[in-house]
Amino acid sequence: MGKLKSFAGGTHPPDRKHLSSDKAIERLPAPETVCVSLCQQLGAPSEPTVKKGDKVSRGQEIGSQSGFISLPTHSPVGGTVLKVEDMPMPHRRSGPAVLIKTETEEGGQVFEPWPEFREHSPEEIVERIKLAAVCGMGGASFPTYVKLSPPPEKNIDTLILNGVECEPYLTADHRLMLEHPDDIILGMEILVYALGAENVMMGIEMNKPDAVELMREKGVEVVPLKVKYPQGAEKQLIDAALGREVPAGGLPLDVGVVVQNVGTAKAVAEAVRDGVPSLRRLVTVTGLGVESPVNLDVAVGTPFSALIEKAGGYREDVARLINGGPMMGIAQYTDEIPVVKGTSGVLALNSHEARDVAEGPCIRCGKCTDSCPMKLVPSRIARFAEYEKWEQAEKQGALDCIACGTCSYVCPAGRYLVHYIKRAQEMIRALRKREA
Amino acid sequence: MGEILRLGLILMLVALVAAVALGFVNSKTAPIIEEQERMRRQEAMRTVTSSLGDSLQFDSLAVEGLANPYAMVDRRLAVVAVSDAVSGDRLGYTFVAYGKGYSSTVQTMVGVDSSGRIVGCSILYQQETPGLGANAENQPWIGQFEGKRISQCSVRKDGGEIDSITGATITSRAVSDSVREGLEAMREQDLFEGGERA
Amino acid sequence: MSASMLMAAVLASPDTGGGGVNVAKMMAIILGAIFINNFVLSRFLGICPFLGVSKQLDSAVGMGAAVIFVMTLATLGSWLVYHLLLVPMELTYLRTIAFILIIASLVQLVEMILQKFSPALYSALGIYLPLITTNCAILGMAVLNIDERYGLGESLVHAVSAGIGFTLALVLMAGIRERLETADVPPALRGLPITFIIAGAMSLAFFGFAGLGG
Amino acid sequence: MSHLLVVVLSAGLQSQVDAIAQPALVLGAVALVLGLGLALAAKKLAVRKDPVAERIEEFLPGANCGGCGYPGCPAFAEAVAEGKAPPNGCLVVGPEVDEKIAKAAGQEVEESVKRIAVVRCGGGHSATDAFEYHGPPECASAMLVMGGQKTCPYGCLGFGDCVEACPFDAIRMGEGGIPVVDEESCTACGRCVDACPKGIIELWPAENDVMVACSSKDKGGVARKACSVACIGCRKCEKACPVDAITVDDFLARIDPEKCINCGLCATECPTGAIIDKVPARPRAYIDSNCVGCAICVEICPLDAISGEHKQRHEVDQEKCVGCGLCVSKCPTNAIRLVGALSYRRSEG
Amino acid sequence: MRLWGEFAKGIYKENPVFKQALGMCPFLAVTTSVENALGMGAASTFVVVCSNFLVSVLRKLIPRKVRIPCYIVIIATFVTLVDMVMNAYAPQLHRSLGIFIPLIVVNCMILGRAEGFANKNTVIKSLADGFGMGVGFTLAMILIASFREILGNGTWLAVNVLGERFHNQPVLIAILAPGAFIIMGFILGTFNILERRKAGR
Amino acid sequence: MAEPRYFELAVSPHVEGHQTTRKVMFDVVIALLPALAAAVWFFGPRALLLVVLSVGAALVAEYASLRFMKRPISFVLDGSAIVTGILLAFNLPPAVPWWIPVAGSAFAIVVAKQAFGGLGHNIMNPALLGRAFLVASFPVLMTAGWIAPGRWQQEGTGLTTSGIPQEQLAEIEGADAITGATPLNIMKQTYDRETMDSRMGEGATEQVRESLSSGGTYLNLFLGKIGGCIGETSGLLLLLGALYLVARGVLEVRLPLSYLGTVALLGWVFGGSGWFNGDPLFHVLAGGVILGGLFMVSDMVTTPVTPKGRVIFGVGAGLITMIVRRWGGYPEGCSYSILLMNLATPLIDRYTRPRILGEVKKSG
Ligand SMILES: Cc1cc2nc3c(=O)[nH]c(=O)nc-3n(C[C@H](O)[C@H](O)[C@H](O)COP(=O)(O)O)c2cc1C
Ligand SMILES: Cc1cc2nc3c(=O)[nH]c(=O)nc-3n(C[C@H](O)[C@H](O)[C@H](O)COP(=O)(O)O)c2cc1C
Ligand SMILES: Cc1cc2nc3c(=O)[nH]c(=O)nc-3n(C[C@H](O)[C@H](O)[C@H](O)COP(=O)(O)O)c2cc1C
Ligand SMILES: Cc1cc2nc3c(=O)[nH]c(=O)nc-3n(C[C@H](O)[C@H](O)[C@H](O)CO)c2cc1C
Ligand code: SF4
Ligand code: SF4
Ligand code: SF4
Ligand code: SF4
Ligand code: FES
Repeated sequence: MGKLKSFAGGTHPPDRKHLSSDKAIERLPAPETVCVSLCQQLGAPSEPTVKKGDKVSRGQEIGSQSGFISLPTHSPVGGTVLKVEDMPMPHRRSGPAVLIKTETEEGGQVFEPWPEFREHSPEEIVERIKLAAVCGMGGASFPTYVKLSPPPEKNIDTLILNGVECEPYLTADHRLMLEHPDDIILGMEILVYALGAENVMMGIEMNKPDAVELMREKGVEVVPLKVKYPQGAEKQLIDAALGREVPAGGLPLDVGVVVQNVGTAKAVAEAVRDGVPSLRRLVTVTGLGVESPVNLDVAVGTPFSALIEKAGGYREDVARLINGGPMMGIAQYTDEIPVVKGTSGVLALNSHEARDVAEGPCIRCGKCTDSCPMKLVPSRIARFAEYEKWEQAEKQGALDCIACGTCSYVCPAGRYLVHYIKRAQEMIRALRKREA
Repeated sequence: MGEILRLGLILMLVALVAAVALGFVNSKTAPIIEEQERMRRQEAMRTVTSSLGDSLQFDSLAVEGLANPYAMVDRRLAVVAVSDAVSGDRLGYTFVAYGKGYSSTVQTMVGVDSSGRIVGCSILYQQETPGLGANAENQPWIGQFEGKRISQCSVRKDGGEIDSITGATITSRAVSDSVREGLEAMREQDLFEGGERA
Repeated sequence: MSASMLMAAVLASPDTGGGGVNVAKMMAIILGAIFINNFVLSRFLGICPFLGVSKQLDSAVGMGAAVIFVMTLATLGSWLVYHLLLVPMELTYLRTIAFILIIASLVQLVEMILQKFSPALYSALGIYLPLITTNCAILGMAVLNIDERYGLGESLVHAVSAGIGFTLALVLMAGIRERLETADVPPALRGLPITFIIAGAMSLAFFGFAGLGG
Repeated sequence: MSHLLVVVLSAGLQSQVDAIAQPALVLGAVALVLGLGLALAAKKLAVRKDPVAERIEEFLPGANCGGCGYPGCPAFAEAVAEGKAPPNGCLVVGPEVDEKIAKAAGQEVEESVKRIAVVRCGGGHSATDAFEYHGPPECASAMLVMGGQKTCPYGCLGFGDCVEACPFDAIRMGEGGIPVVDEESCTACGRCVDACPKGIIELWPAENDVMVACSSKDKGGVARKACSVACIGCRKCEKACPVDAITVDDFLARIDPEKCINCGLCATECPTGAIIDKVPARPRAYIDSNCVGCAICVEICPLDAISGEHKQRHEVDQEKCVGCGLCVSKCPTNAIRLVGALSYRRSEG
Repeated sequence: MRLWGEFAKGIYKENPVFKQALGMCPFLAVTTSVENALGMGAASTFVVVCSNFLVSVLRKLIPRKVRIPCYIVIIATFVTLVDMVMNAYAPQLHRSLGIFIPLIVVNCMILGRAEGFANKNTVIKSLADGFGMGVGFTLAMILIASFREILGNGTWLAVNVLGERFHNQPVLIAILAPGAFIIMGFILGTFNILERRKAGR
Repeated sequence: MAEPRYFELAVSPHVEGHQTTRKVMFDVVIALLPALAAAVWFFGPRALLLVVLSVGAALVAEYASLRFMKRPISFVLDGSAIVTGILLAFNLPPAVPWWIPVAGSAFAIVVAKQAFGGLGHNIMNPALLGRAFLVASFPVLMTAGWIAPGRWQQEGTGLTTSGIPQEQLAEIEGADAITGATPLNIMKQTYDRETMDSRMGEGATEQVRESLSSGGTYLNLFLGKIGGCIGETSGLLLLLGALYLVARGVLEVRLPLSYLGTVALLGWVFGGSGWFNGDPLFHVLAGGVILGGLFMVSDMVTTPVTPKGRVIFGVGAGLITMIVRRWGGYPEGCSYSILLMNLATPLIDRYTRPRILGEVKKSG
């Protein structure tokens, strides 16, 4: 087979995907109440358009788009609005949300189905994707329609579908590729059409040979990739697949590429073909802290507790609950929080799996430097951040960090490297804003 | 311009006063300093030649071409002839050897008898590292030179018979080499009697 | 002062008196001044700017360049005055006072000239000039050259090398201090104390050069 | 030329005087030349810089020692003028000169009231934790993880970023898990204010000894559950304040320092102890025989503690008086004095 | 009383070495023995007292623009005086202080006092100040020289204090350059701790 | 609703890698054990005693400084002080008095490490700075005290004496100690051959030449059957330890390779008495180059973190080592070369930042 493509740096955390990789996707019915966040996507939260006591149907818009980088929000169920207020969220202490009492899971098709998408212009398609509130399912929840509307001077020649799923434990994308290849392929075609791209390929890590084979059978050009974290990060994926370097501070479109997650492709297919907005997503519920790991198809707004219950409940020893994967996910202190569109996994780690190292001083071993996929010197940026020297941190490339966590993972001293760097990023951005 | 001249003149005035004061003090201290220096040399000459006799007479000896070939400083090798004050017999010589040590030019007062055998050495001036090179001043190290002849007068590492101070070979070498080279220069001028020829 | 007299004086200076330049001796002077008898780390000259201007690399480099420059100029001036004026008139005891005056005014003059004719160079070096006036490295250099009986050529080489040695120590120190900005130095030792300790450690490491070229 | 000098000298002067006159002439000549040069240089250099820097330079020794970290006095003066260096950065001059420099630099904002930093939170160990936090022990870091471990989203996280930030060692972490500011050392530089990610440190007049130590805008019940010393917005203090210095908004009391008379009544009324009163013991007003019975004080006293017949000597009800001192300054005959615990303000530890 | 204050501040509160880090070169270079420290201290004290005195006397006469050159000349004069006198009457000491005697000229402490104090104060006060600074400088030198001489040679003022064995095998580094720096670093650190203790109390 | 369940909150990532500082340090200790065994075999139990004293003093000093600075005492056990202690002892002549390693370790820990903020913050290699301190403070003891390998078996363990043979002690006062020759001492003397021959006449160097050839074959050099510092002589066992570290992912090979490579190259270029006739193998095997190259040049705390910086460090240290060996006052330049490059490490780090992915280097 020859040498697999990859990028420089990276690391190999034990992947533990076997816990759930052979569990077929199960559909979890919507719970009694769903709590729909109004900030599902990156960017501005949507404005609520309903109030307490309103009746809503499935797929109805309950929040309106409030800016360019923003999306509308739809109700994943039919029912009654119980309240509209700030509630705990997986990525922040609390945020605006709509609590809906579930009455029906019928309906949802709110737009005209377009079985033959080529009959419509790319602009119409992009508009549909926007109205259907499709955002990236790969983690960052970036509004997909924005990526599909590149500035005219940028010529997009390649679409890469991201089926890498390099985060340990997670298997939802894997199952998705095995179980719904046609939806993905349709979504892919729609995206290519919308972008007017010439090339399209799918990147898959070689720990999923079955998915590679299946996609190849279906005639998709697959780039098999070396198993290495963070192979799925878009800059690394583009580097590996095309040998193009996204300029520092730039976007994939600067090198004529758009990267979309396979789940996003499926959401696009459903929005265009079926006229259904993005209301559900696939979530891997796993970790040694749950009885029987599963891959679930759940409605947005379902509480984590319901997912855990479906996975057989907690085992004796649960130390940590995480929204997302173990490398980049966000720890939660309660399971009474809802699934959002960016929730790719719900992890319950027991005390043996969960990281528990006392932070010591950096011994300058250079492992973080050697493994940083962005070729940064994390130890130095983190030092500057720790001592609040934001300017120097910026000079060292703090803003180029993709927060993959590789550096913290490999650090023998247990330094909270990404954390410091993320803090630096926040401060630098805040300072920039203040100056502007 | 007037302003500038005024400033210049004031500065000049200050300097004038300073110079007057200094000139005055210098005229008082200069002879003392000179005397001091002379006494020190006299004293050193006496010590290094003490074994030659009790009442000695020192006459400076102007020998053409006697430059210290090793000295990094521009000084003539001033050889002083030592003779018995009573009989006037020449008993030996003294001279100052200059050798570049670790951090200074070491000055060694050397006394030789008329056959070219060293009868005494003492360090006149050195600024070597205290505890290392500076130990060259002390007995027993400097005493080693007594009785040595030209060929023996270098450190053991160089094949001679002088034990160097541990950790201070450079100083040891500076002293022994400068002494030897002084002696060699004198030998070239045929100042020694007897067998001390190449 | 006539040109021929100057020539005569320079020619009569010890190093050129023989035949040509003594390469080995020059080498010894250069290595000695940069590494072995480094002005700051072993001779204790110029400690104040060494402590003061080693906080940032940029200013350390500027300061170093300025020192090399002034050191050379001052050496030239003081050597000439000493050998052409003070020695013939037997006024060598005035050397301290004469040297310091020469250095002070030279620096001012250079500052003025730079500011007038090369603002770029002035902004790079000029700001360091005043600091150098009362830097004992410069006066020390002038006095050392006399004590060591260096000729004019040797003195100049000595000055440039010592300036380079000073710059080397200063730049290394600045790099280290910048790194220590983000180190967990015990509060009591932060600032000057740790700077002294580093200087000590540097000086200890420079012992490694002992004996080079000697 | 030098030889010429010698000739002139030896011709004109006796050899005895020689030893003195010769150096005088040489040095004088050198100095004259240099002095002229320098003066000329000073003139030519008239293109000067920042007048502020120049003024500052006046106060500096001009020794150019570099001890300040800047290459020489002019550079330091410039840095101070630009606000890059602290006015007391020169090691050579004493504190008096430092002050002058500061004034020249215009950095000393002539503040009439001394301010100190106060922490608007009394929670600390009295406030419950929502979860256990594993991460760098810094407030700002904890803040990034779900806003910090405290149940109260407004409260102090207690990792002491402010302690670290204070350049004057004026803050230390108190026993109760809340930072304590040393009034003497605090210079109101505001570093801690910037450092606190919760934004609960404020510069507060040092004279004001009563303050609300809470920042929670949660409803009473919620706040109470999160922290036993939270302000629950019950408005009792508002009612108790004799001078209407307190307002309650968003379930949080706020004292107007301008109006507050340090009487401490609000603190006694607060059911949760969210108001801190730093006065250990209060003095009492006492009216002596100079009283002419004008009754101005009766009007003034916010607590109606003074009574008396018109044109008779008035009396202070020692039970009611809180020693606010308002009456003292208003009395036309200087008949009122504060007695007892007079020097409380600075004597406490 | 006021005068005593001017004098005393130089000893601790405004000690030229420990508080102001001035005149480091001679301070580090000649403190290999207490005897040298005393000699250097005396010389520096003499110069600072005299220059303070003279500058203070002349402070009204010297125009601002040439004051620094004038001070330098004044200081250099006194330094040369010390140089000559020491050479005449204490040649041994003169030799061991070496080049650092002329370098007293550029000791920032002296110029600093001239400009920072004597220039603005009365003659008497300037004398007290100069004397205080000189004594402060000397005491500081004696302090570090004591450490260096005892550790590096086993003696104090040439008196054997740690026994013959130590004297023969002392911690040589203390009298070498690195020792000077490192000991100074720790002395300053200790002062910092003391200050903190005092402030923290 | 059931009792709400709370979980701990932590920053990402939530899984941990396999290395910890302590594991790294103890791996180094393990890697040094074979060489320690060799030292005991060649130089006697006294070598072990010195190592134990050195480690003990390092730990005590570490504990005391942490206590004094009110920092977590647990750091004492992170193993770094043990490594420092062992390496310091490895750099001592085998016959030094017992208090030498104690003084050296204390200096190394207190001045070179804790004064800078402890593990990870120090600028210079503590063990080497400790050694430099000892050399400057006790030049006599540190340049005497070589023992010929195996000699202890004939003369007893020497555990009780000061360690330096009596006949040497007698000579130490003000005079050269006749020392058990180390290969580099002999080498150094042959450099002076020209001067000697011209001064003393042909043949004066015979004695020296002889001692060089008896100084040992390469095999002896490689095995460590030769005079030298406690831990530096056995190249074989040091290499073994280093291989273990490489296997464990602790040792980064750029530093040692560039250092050893430079020494070999320059050894050939000017390591002989003329140009291009030196013996590269001799220069690598003799003296402390192997110990320094494998365990001290590679001390990550005091060397650059960037890949390019590490190569620069290795080359620079190799260059200085060889310059000192050839022209300097000391026979061996290894330790000073590392210390000197330590000083430059912040600068090297600063100027060798790798190119960030996608970064376009501005020209100029
Ligand atoms: C302000 C901003 C603007 C963006 N604009 C575009 C865009 O025009 N086109 C595009 O393809 N992606 C765009 N992106 C999306 C990023 O390329 C990236 O896909 C997104 O941040 C999620 O990436 P992640 O999942 O790797 O974190 C933008 C991102 C941000 C933050
Ligand atoms: C460290 C890192 C790892 C990532 N891993 C994956 C991944 O395994 N699969 C994936 O689809 N996206 C992954 N992403 C997100 C991609 O960079 C990219 O944003 C995404 O593929 C864009 O598609 P989307 O907008 O459809 O989500 C990762 C991002 C980062 C920063
Ligand atoms: C700080 C320092 C001071 C030294 N002082 C002297 C000295 O005064 N005299 C001297 O001969 N060597 C001195 N040396 C040592 C020499 O450089 C050289 O190493 C030594 O003379 C040769 O060593 P050996 O005597 O052991 O062969 C000093 C070395 C250092 C590091
Ligand atoms: C590969 C390796 C080499 C080391 N080399 C040294 C060394 O040469 N000197 C030393 O003091 N510590 C050494 N250490 C230990 C540790 O890094 C040292 O104690 C720190 O320098 C103290 O901050 C080493 C550690 C490792 C992992
Ligand atoms: S610095 Fe950023 S990009 Fe590099 S490894 Fe760390 S988290 Fe990843
Ligand atoms: S991996 Fe950790 S210990 Fe190693 S250099 Fe990076 S931050 Fe330092
Ligand atoms: S940081 Fe400033 S304002 Fe805050 S306590 Fe310290 S001195 Fe006061
Ligand atoms: S910075 Fe703010 S949150 Fe942190 S301890 Fe200080 S007052 Fe509390
Ligand atoms: S005393 Fe200040 S530079 Fe030397």
